[in-house]
Amino acid sequence: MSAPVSKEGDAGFCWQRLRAFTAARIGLGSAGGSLPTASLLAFQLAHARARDAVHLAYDVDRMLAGITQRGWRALAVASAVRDRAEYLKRPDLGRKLSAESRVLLGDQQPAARRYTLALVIADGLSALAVHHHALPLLDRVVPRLLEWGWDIAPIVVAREGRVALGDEIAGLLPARLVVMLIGERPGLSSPDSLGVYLTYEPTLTCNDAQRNCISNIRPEGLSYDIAGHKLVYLLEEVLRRRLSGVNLKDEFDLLAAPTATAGLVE
Amino acid sequence: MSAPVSKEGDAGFCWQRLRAFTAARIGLGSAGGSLPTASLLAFQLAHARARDAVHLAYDVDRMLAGITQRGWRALAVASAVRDRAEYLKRPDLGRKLSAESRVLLGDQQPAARRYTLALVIADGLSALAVHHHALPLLDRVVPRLLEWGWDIAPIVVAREGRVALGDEIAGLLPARLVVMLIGERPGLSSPDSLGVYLTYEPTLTCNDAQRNCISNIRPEGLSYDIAGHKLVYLLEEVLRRRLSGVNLKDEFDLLAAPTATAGLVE
Amino acid sequence: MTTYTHSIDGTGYRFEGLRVLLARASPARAGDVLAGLAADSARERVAAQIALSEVPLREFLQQPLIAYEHDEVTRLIIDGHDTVAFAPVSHLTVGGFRDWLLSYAADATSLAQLAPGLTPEMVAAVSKIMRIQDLVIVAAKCRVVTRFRNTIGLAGCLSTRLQPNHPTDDRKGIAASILDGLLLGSGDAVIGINPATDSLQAIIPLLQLVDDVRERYRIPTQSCVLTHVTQQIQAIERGAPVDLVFQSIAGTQQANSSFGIDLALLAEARAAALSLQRGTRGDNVMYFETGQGSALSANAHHGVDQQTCEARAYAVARAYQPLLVNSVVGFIGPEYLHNGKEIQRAGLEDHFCGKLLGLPMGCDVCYTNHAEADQDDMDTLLTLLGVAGCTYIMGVPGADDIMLNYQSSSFHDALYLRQVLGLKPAPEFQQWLQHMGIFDSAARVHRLGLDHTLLGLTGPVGA
Amino acid sequence: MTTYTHSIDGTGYRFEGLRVLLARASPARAGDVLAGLAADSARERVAAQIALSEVPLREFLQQPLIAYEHDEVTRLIIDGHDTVAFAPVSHLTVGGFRDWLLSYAADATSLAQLAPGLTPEMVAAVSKIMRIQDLVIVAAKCRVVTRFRNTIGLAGCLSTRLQPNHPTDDRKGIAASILDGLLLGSGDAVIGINPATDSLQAIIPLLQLVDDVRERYRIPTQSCVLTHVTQQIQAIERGAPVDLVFQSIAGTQQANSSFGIDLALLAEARAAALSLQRGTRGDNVMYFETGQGSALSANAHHGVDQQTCEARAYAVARAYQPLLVNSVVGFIGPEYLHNGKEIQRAGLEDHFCGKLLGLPMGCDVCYTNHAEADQDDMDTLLTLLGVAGCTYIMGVPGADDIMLNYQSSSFHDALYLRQVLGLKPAPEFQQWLQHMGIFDSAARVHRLGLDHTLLGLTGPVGA
Ligand code: B12
Ligand code: B12
Repeated sequence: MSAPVSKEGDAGFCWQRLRAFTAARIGLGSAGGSLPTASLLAFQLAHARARDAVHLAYDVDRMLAGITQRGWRALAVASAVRDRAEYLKRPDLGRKLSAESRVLLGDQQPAARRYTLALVIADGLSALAVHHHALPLLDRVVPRLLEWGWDIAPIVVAREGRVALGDEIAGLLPARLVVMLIGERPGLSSPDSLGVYLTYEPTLTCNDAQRNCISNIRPEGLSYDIAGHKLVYLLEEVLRRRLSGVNLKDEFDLLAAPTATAGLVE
Repeated sequence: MSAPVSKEGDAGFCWQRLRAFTAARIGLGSAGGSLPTASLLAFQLAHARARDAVHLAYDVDRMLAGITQRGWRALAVASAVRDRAEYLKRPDLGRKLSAESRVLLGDQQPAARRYTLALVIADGLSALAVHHHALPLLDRVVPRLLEWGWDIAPIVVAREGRVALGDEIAGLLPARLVVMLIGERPGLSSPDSLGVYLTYEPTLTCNDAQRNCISNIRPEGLSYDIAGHKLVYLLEEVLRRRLSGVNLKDEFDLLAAPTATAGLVE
Repeated sequence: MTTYTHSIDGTGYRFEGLRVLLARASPARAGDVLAGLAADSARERVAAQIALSEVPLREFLQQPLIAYEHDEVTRLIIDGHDTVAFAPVSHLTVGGFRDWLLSYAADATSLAQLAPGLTPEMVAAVSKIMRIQDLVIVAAKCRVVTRFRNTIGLAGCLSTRLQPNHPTDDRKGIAASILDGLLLGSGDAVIGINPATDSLQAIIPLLQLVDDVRERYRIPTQSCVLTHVTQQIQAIERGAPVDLVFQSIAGTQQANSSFGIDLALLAEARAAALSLQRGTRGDNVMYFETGQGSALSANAHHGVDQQTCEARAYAVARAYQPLLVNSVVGFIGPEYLHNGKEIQRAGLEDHFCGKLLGLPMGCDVCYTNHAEADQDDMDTLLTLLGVAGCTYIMGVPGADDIMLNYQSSSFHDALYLRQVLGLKPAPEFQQWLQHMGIFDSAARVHRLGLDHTLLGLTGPVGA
Repeated sequence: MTTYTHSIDGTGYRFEGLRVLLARASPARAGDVLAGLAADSARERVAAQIALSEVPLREFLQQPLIAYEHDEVTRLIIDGHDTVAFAPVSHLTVGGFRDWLLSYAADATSLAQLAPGLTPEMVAAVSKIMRIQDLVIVAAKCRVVTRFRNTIGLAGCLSTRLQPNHPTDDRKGIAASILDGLLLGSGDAVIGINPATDSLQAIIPLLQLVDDVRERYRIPTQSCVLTHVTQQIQAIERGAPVDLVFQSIAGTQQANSSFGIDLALLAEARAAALSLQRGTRGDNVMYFETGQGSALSANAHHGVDQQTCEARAYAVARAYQPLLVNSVVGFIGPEYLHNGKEIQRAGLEDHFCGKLLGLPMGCDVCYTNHAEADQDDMDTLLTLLGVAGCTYIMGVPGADDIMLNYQSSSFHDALYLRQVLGLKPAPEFQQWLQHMGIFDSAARVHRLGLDHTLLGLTGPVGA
């Protein structure tokens, strides 16, 4: 009886070479038309790992320490969600601040002053993502903005947050623009992918059409450098055109990125 | 467009007449080859009801009152199960007495004396079944046995019990023979069906091959009269042949039942 | 005892012996948790599956799960193993065996030749590293054909057991249910009654009833009264018309003994049934039922997981060349299979294991009211089994068994499955149905007129 | 507002208006619980289902769930309703409609004629009183055929969207995944890339890449880059090779507006795509995706249950004669569909509703890692959909979308389904696969030699 599984060699083609270009599960071979045992079990293991990533707790203290270490101010808040199980079931609560957090933020500064930018780092669906990538990304963005004289609010570290939680936070700080750094749902091959969402003039009735998004930020995805450039570019565009969302087309050219220097509004 | 459902009339046959003989869901008609809407929804409702029957709590006090009213002695015990959810998951615990119940039963009488018969009434999977049928059945059995001078232990009312719980109870009382009256799992059309299990010389290592069973006791199933006769017959046979279970064939003839009077052993 | 190990992200997992390895590699289910055998985490389960995938099939012959000396089922498995049939896969590991089963080389012919070379432990092991689609696609390739008065298990066929139970074994009530089933095309696998009572006086009239109906309408099928096997032997001795002999069986000697049976008794029963020579197309005279959890329920599982125990029951079954075998998968209750998902997976595992071992495997697609399951779950399992080429399912009026107190598949369910998958009953029975004007050639039901001859069925009985 | 009532065992249940009645009659799911719309108990649900079964279909035309004045989707539904097509069922209640759908009279022809007469609310309503098997058997009778460069939806066919996503839209990485998919027979519905980034500069090269591959190997299929519709319109303006225009759509005006779209924009997009005249077999140029929960997620559900909102999205879709529509059923997450069971039921409901409304309905058989689901659940849904005659499924390398972070169906999954159900790709594509030596005539994959021409696909790109 011949070997039942057609492996890489069988197709006579070097999948190994192609794997350099993608983490996708290509060239798995087949047993009949089905997935061979080795690939199947590798998949099951990845699933067990990804499930764990969803439930990993947000290390808020470490995040706060990381921020203050950089000489930036930080604040910790929480959404109205009690625990991870509730987070998964109640996105509505993940979009609202807890009562204490609302008080805390309201007390921050006289309502007259308005920051240009609020930065929020929320665990979202992958604490791992923000543990790994939030600060490296901000390192490419914040110093530049500060250099340019942007008025940035203390960075808010938000536990059990959803994207729209940023709207309430920005309203209370208050700030004209909010950038939410949030853990995207963990994939089988990407437990730690970071997403960034921008909203201009956020209010409680905002919808997603009014936001822009930069996604898949992690070393194996969009690099810190490109993501940082993109974010700075978008921030400038937003302030310049006084809008965010579908009507703001991202004209950022990947190749031209490092040299892009659009005019500063504030 | 013609009526899509073939109902009773369509088959030109009087299912109504046949339904007098069975509660089975016969003659439902069909829509194409499928169940018509009315039958489908009736089924769904029955399912909702049957689920409730499983979770109905055992009214131990009423049961005890019913027994003592008849001038018989009664005892209440519980299995090692905490609640209904655990009952469904842990049949092993439903076969063991709780620590307190074990003490209670152990204290009942000097170990030297041995009853001929222990009667146990357990909720099993349908408290409704024992609420409705346990005492009416015993009314057909106990007076007769007492008349014949049987030495019957106080009747044990057992909460969250499985069939094999009777073995431990009989061992503690102690008794030579145990009869377990227990709620069978509720069916869609029979939420209150009572089962009776007999075991001769029960021990903790008994298995089901050593028991006999009378099943489906309820007015729409096996009547109290016939079930009672059958039980008395079996009890006599068991004592006469000194065994229960597969090797004791039930030669009880349904028609001859009311007149059967086999010799009394004790 | 061999220790199997695998580590994941620095955590090492150890499994002492094949019994533990198999149990930890089992997809999650209530009964294994109850028995304290299940993996503690998804990672431990995957570690066990990976370790298991590397075990050579041969090892299952060398390390019986339950001692040869103490268990006659183990002896049956080991002594009856066909090494010649086994040869083509004897060099494979469990993982390699899965790949082979899925390969195009594994077809109806090669799988049938392989069957006697497989042990229940091997098929249980490979099932544990298979997904639902694997269980379906491999089972669909198997063909097992058996015969008594008709031909069961041909490609493109789905048979049904007509199950007309009644809580007092009332003959009129049972006849009414049989009529309903026949008019909806059910009953080619067997017309099989579970009697509520255990006495010979009650079951002989039932055997007579079905036999009369069958003779009168010349229905090409067989009958059975599913009482304890010892009763059926007695019924045969008294000259009752017994077609098939039924018995519930389990995968360990001790569990079988709690059912009041052993292998010798089954052999005796088969000999008795054969002696009547009632089959016209073949002599498959036995009918067995099984179900995950029965061994554990009798505390007779010896630390073996419930799915492996179940597969061992199939080794018992195949020793007696049955016409029909089925797993009553959701019948016992949630302590063994908690919800629809567990019932579905178990049903497909059982069907797969039975088919691989060469059995005419059907399934009682069912649940009880104390389980977390509903009709949607049953429709799902039913459809999956249809695609997997299941030999037969049950046919119960309106899916509601008013005596056994559980929900099985209905006559309508079988019509559904036949319609969506283009399946037909056993050819002899399909012909009869067409002849009687009940089905058209596409296995669709006709509406019958007032004067249909079958409507007389309950006449003499019901009058 | 009409009050609907039903009582059970002495308890009366009241439902204020169709919106509440539909919501309470819905099979249990997380999103309706989240929205506070679900029935409190199984009995209440059955009461609502019984009451709903008695509602005349006509009532859905008279009582829009969301006000005509405030919602353009409602206007589309009411204004576009075809009363002539509706006539054959206009006298029926929801329950009677279910019976009719199951009857032999409802076949491919009569169902196709009926489609323009049905509103999403009618089909959502009837789906709520249908079991899984009903959803399967009725959908299996529907035939919806569409064309662009090949023919999608013929009987006996199952197509796949090849989905070669990459987290940085790397052209080499994407080409590698396309090659893998083609070698496993995937891609006849569309080769459709979700770009990670939103910029025109990123997506035009992707459009170019797929077009090159398609032209070079003369693959009879179409391509799509699933960015926001406004970007695709711009790409068309800049002369990029756009075959299909994609957009996510929802069932209320407000939800669509949270997606940054309205009906006029979709019409504009369609006109732009048609202007290119790239289709060779037909001019179905749109591709839509939907999914239960999207309206609620945008807080734009107006108290309508998620499954009914979803069906309303299909009314949007059918106004633009799409080549492809699919529900990304398990994509959003457990807050809307908690586990495998909920995902399965929702997938079948969506497929059923879409097909009844006359759409070329596919399904993204999928789940996320925060849901209580696994590959077994997907195999189950996949198989059920195959039996239900699903138009197409996704093809993702190894089922793992490394950009969208979820598990969808794999190239292998499609091969499984084709093998067990005897299904083939679109005929033009099947012919191409055979011509290229990738498939044999039974849609089985061949092993390819070193010299296979397709292996050059990544050559210039990957070099
Ligand atoms: C569930 C069930 C089973 C399960 C039991 C496993 C389990 N853990 O539950 C399985 C599938 C293994 C089974 C097997 C058999 N059963 Co059974 N079973 C039932 C059923 C449907 C429900 C029982 C119930 O609700 N019990 C109540 C709960 C609370 O009790 P429990 O402690 O959880 O469960 C125990 C009892 O159910 C007992 N039990 C189950 N069946 C039988 C049969 C006999 C004869 C005895 C003594 C005990 C017994 O075993 C369980 C574990 O200890 C009844 C039908 C009914 N309407 O009651 C038939 C029923 C009791 N069984 C019956 C029969 C005939 C059998 C078999 C002998 C069939 C055969 N030919 O092999 C076998 C072997 C039984 C044995 N000796 O072990 C008959 C008994 C007829 C009679 N009057 O004697 C019944 C009435 C159904 C029928 N008419 O066919 N059974
Ligand atoms: C889930 C999801 C959705 C869901 C959102 C519903 C929900 N409740 O989650 C649905 C299916 C509705 C959706 C729709 C769309 N999405 Co989307 N979506 C995602 C996904 C897979 C995961 C997001 C996540 O994990 N968020 C983290 C959690 C914690 O946040 P949350 O608060 O629970 O969820 C919010 C965000 O996910 C947000 N959101 C989701 N998608 C998008 C897209 C844009 C442009 C914006 C601003 C916000 C947004 O909506 C949710 C509710 O507020 C990402 C891919 C990824 N790897 O992240 C793509 C992604 C974010 N979506 C994308 C796109 C393009 C869209 C669409 C515009 C597609 C279309 N052509 O219509 C639409 C419309 C979006 C909108 N304006 O509302 C792109 C964005 C590309 C970019 N860089 O701008 C991504 C990166 C995927 C992709 N490459 O195609 N999406």
